[in-house]
Amino acid sequence: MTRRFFVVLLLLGLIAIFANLLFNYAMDSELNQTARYYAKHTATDIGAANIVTAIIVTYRGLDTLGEVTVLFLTASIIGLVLARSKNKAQADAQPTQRSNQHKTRPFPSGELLTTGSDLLVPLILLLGAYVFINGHLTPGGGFQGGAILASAALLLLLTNPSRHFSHQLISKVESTSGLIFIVLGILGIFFAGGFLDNRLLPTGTLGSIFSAGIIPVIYSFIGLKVGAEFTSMMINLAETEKKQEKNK
Amino acid sequence: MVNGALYLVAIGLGAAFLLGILPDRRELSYKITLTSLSLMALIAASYVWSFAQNGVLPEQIYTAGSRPPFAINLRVGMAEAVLSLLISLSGLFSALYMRDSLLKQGRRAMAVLLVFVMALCGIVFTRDMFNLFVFSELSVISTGGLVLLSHDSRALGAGFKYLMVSQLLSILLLIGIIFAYHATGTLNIDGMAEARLNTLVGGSLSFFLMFVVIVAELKPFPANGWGLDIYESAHPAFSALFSAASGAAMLFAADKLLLIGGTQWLGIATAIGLFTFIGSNIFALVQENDRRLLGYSSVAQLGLILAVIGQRDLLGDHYHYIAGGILLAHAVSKAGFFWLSGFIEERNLGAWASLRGHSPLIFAFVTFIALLTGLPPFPGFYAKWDLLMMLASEGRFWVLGLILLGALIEAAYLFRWFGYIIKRDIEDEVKPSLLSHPFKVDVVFSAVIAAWSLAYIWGAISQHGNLLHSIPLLFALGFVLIDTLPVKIKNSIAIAGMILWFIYQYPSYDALQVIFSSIILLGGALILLAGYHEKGSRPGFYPAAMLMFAGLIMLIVAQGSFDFFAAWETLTVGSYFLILRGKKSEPHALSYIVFSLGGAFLILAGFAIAAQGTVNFQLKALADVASPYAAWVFLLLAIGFMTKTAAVGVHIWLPGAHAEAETDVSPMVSGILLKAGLFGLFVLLMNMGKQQLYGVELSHVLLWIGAISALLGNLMAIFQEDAKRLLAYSSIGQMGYAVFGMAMMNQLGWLMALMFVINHFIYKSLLFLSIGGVAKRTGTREMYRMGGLITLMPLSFIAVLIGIIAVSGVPPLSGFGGRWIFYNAIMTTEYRLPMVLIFLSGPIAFLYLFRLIHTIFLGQLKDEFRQIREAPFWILLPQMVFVAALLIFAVVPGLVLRRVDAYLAPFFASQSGGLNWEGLTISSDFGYWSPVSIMIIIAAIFASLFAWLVFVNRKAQKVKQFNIAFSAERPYRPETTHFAWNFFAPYRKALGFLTQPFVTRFWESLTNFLHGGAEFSRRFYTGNGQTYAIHLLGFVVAIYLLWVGMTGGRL
Amino acid sequence: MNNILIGIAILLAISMIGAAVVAIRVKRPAIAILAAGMISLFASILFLFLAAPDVAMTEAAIGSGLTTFLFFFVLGRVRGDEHD
Amino acid sequence: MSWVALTTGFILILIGLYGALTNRNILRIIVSFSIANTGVNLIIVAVGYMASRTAPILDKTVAPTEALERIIDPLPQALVLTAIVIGVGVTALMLTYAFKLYEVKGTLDISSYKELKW
Repeated sequence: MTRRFFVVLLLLGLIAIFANLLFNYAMDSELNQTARYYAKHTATDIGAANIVTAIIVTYRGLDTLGEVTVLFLTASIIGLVLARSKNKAQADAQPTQRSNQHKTRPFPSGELLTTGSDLLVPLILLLGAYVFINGHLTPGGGFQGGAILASAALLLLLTNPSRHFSHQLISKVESTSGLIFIVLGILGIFFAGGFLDNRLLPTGTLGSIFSAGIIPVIYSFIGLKVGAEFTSMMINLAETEKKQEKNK
Repeated sequence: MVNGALYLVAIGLGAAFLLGILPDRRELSYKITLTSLSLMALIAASYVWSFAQNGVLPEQIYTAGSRPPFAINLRVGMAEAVLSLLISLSGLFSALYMRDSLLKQGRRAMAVLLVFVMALCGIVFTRDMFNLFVFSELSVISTGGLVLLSHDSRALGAGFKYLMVSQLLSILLLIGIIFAYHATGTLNIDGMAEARLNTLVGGSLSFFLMFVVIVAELKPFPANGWGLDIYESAHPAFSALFSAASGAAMLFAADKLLLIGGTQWLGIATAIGLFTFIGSNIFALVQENDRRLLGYSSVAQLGLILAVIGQRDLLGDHYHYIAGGILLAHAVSKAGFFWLSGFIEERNLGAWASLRGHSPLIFAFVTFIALLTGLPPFPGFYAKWDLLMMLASEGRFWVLGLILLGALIEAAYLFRWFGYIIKRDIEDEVKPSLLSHPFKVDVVFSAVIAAWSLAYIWGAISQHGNLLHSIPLLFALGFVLIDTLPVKIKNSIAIAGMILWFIYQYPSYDALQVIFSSIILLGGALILLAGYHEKGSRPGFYPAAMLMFAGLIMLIVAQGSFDFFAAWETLTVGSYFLILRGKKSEPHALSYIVFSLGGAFLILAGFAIAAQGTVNFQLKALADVASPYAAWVFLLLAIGFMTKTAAVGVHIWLPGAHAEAETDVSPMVSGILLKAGLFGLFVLLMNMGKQQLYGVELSHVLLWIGAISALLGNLMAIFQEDAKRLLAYSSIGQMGYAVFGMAMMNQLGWLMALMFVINHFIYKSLLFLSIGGVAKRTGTREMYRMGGLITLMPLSFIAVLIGIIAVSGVPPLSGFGGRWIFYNAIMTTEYRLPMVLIFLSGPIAFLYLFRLIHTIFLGQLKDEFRQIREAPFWILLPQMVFVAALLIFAVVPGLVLRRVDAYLAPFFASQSGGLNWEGLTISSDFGYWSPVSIMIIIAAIFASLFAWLVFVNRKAQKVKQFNIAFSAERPYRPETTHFAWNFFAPYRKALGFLTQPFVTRFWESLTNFLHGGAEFSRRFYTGNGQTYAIHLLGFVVAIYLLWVGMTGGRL
Repeated sequence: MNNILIGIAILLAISMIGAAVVAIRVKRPAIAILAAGMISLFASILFLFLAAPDVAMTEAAIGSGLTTFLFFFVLGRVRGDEHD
Repeated sequence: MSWVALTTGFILILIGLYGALTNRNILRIIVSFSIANTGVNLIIVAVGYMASRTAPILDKTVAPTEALERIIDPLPQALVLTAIVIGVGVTALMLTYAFKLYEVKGTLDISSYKELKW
């Protein structure tokens, strides 16, 4: 109870800070210097119709590199942690395995669900690809597209929990995309204005699919990478779950 | 290197990604990891090199072909280069250290490590606020992953606590960033600074949020339980990285942020930093877990550096030198400590005793302690010196005092820890199996090498000259390298070195220096002769002893306050190691080092206040210190020096330290080391003379302290049963005389003090050696357990006899000369009351001195000692030389004193009252003294008395030993049957109240208070992650209230 | 038009806050997770109103979609400890 | 509009933090943090919002030349994208921790993970 009291007391302090921020907030009526620059120069310099994408992939590309690294890290750590517990679970499971054998597939999915998902998955993948390839033109991009890709894997996982995914493949896709991202960034230093400069390729005409230099390329790889990372996180979590059930 | 920072980031990341593509072969992955970490370090090193060579301007790196603030930019200057080198090197070495764990966990773990190092470098390089956030999140997440490398299952809980707190922090940080962006229209840190974020509406509050989060990442006390848990439970190599690299990166982030914040935030940063520094150090005092202690110490150091960052407004050009020095010292030493902790099986400080027997590792430990506590010649020493000088010149005494207080507490627990290593029992005989991890030892030694290189570099770029260019110091350090040689060889080298140095330097010494340097170098060499008695290699003795002598000899030639202080610290540390060698000296050595460092810090503060910003403040300039400060300077310096002379009040370290020391160490620390304090007082009084504070004449106060020390020292000596302890207390009294003499501030007083310097050196060395020899043979120092040794140890007897005649100041030996000058001196001053005390303490000295002869050499011989032999030759030899010296000095004191008298005369030109030196006779206003005739007269009296005794004793009857009778009393303890036990019981009844250990009790209750307080309040760290998050929120709110209170929330 | 939008936004806001209170008070973690996912979903609608379609898409796909599934994966794993 | 979002954001943060600091179940602590994160995202977007302007996408309705007057600040949106992704990363990591903690001790009560203290 004292804990709640203290927390409320401290949150009151935080409320004071927040209230201060809130009441001192005044909505801008003009774009500030940074935004003005983006509004003026994105079309000509970058050639991307979606300014948010231009910022994410080019102007603040280093942030984005960090961002995909966050996912990479998380996926790696989850793999690391769960690999350890998987080993342990397997070791624990050894003696009792025989008695549990009949439980290996507790919930066989229905035929309809399996067929339906088999049909849906390619469509979802296509949608994902569309989202990240058009990231420089319309809302959406690598992250959203990647998440959509991962949802395809999720669907497969839900319909058939014991499906085996190739960790090897996922990890290769993830790492290759990451490496290409970096290499493209470094090429920017030599062949364009700097790290992650998108003008490695011509900026093209605003609004067409082949525009904005290498933004679509990078964003596609980001999409692949993000998709692979989310997939790997989910698979790792799901697989441990299976092991655990087997264990019970 | 153009765009190097980007390549560094790209290599780290690229290698992490590459590991995923390559076939999963762990050895290969490990090699790639090491290679890329080395490449990163190489890039950073090339930056450092080019900045050091060409001093080029910081490199601005733009990304995306656009200028900031529209795109992210990085900056690499000298500071960034050094920090990224530190980060990548500690990453590399930790990766080497964690080899087994990494190979076991596979490439994912390596990738996480690479990203961690890359992210920390990113934090250092970036100039964009949001980018800073991204990199710090990366470091947080990879920390969350790397914590799991630990073998300790509790690490899991620690990692979760850390993540919880980080979530809280990132929420606040994001809010801060977005409102700061809204206020300034830029995310660029320099842009925000330019826009003066603090002055904008809502801006100051958004700055507050960003600032408080970055500071919270530094684990400010007390909202830091989460950080401590990581230190305690993570893999030691990761803790090393976490302490050295993460801390450095976040400090640099705080530094960048303060660019935006402006001066009002500097004060808050200082306050948080100092609070953390002191609080964490106090908590560390009661820590028994080694890694948690290191955690507290890390946090404390980060706090100290934050405080330094908070003082940047006055540090100017020296800011990077100072903050960098402390930071690098902290990082290298902490990494080294954590790496070392990997060799220790159990997690308590006592278990570190298993390092004993691995002298290289002990040397590493010593290096790290010295580096961390900022002892010379390490960077922290230069940095703290400059820092405190500047603080004092701006009148920021509070900051100065608190820094010194925290540093003292820190030194206390670190040296206590070292004492455990040297002295604690090894519980089971299992020593760390070092050979099974040779590469780990290499990693530890890379830190040692880094430490000494930093010491050299900081010396080279300091404005005070490089301490590592000092020949005595190098000579002493050289003994570390040859520590495995047999003792005979090392002893010869040491003696030869000291004598040669004396001959080489002799022409440049003035009279005062000649006296002190002969005592130090020649006297030291003489005492060293006793070392030939030792067998084997006597590991650790020579580096320590030579360090002390180096410090002493550097002290007496120092012209500038910096050199003086560096020498002072050197001799303090050397003597500490020397004292620690005694069998039971662990607690005494600790109290010695704490008092000495406390005294040293007072001296430092005194110099800092006196210098008022003058670089290379000369000791002579003490004379010119102006009025408001002069008295305080005098006070600080005097107290500081008197901790070394063990004046009453700060004397409690001495008896134990001197009594427990080894046979030949006691004369060194008593006969020679104590003179350092006297030398300091000489320098002080010579330059500052009389000072008044609130109308009190300070030299008068000294006079009283001297008199009381003389009285109480002697009084306490008479109640001792332990012969060496008796001599030690007697030293307190003797030093009291010397202080008294100096404080009289006249020529005779000073002459007498110098006479005491010489006399005390000779007879105290003599007595300690001979009593030490006796103790060595009998195996005890308790006098009542000896007796009747005169026939078995005649030479020792003669030595003690001559020694006590000299001490007691009866004719014909030199002690009398001392007294004679002394009484002459007192007659010239008007301080009657302290004079009475001094007179009183004279006879008291007889009471204890005669016991040395009476109890040890006369009386009945004990059964168990019937077979013992005379003391070893090498211990006797110096004694005989001392006896000869005493006789010579008794006959022709003018040999030395005449020159000194002449040297002193100019200081007292206005006063009359020097001595006249005519032939062999010396005369003053009150009488004359002719040593030669006195000697002849005394010899004649002695001869006739002796002849008479022989004549009378012709018919004396010999009595059997057991021809004694008890009056039917049964003694309750065996020693009470000895006639000499509790010999002065009647006096104890009369005067015992004076020897009550009031002072000891005072210091004890002070330490108990600190310990008890820390023990009680550390329950604040409940271990619950949620509670830690609440602490952190509390911290944020508290700082908010502090800030609102200070500024009204707005500028 | 604008007023209607603001009205809807306020409604959304109120239901988000309501859901948040439910999420931290409710006994069953599953409901808490669902409530959190709903908050995310409503937030993505609010993002659309705030002229941020990119953010809306991301929040919907990642914030409410994937995160919720991750929660459920873990919840399934630690079942048996639902009632704290 | 931005006022609504800002206020909601702040309230969500406060509720989330309250939940995170008072619930003892680790899973629910994580849920609470993710609510607070949503609140932060709302705030960031709301701070960049400008009345009667459109999304920062140049197409037929917004020509590049009139972008200066028509679009809202794109930067906060870019930041939020990053923040969302980072948020989900941290959440996933915390979930994994929860998972492991449960595996080791069989409980998700945060107060039972106090071996390290003082």
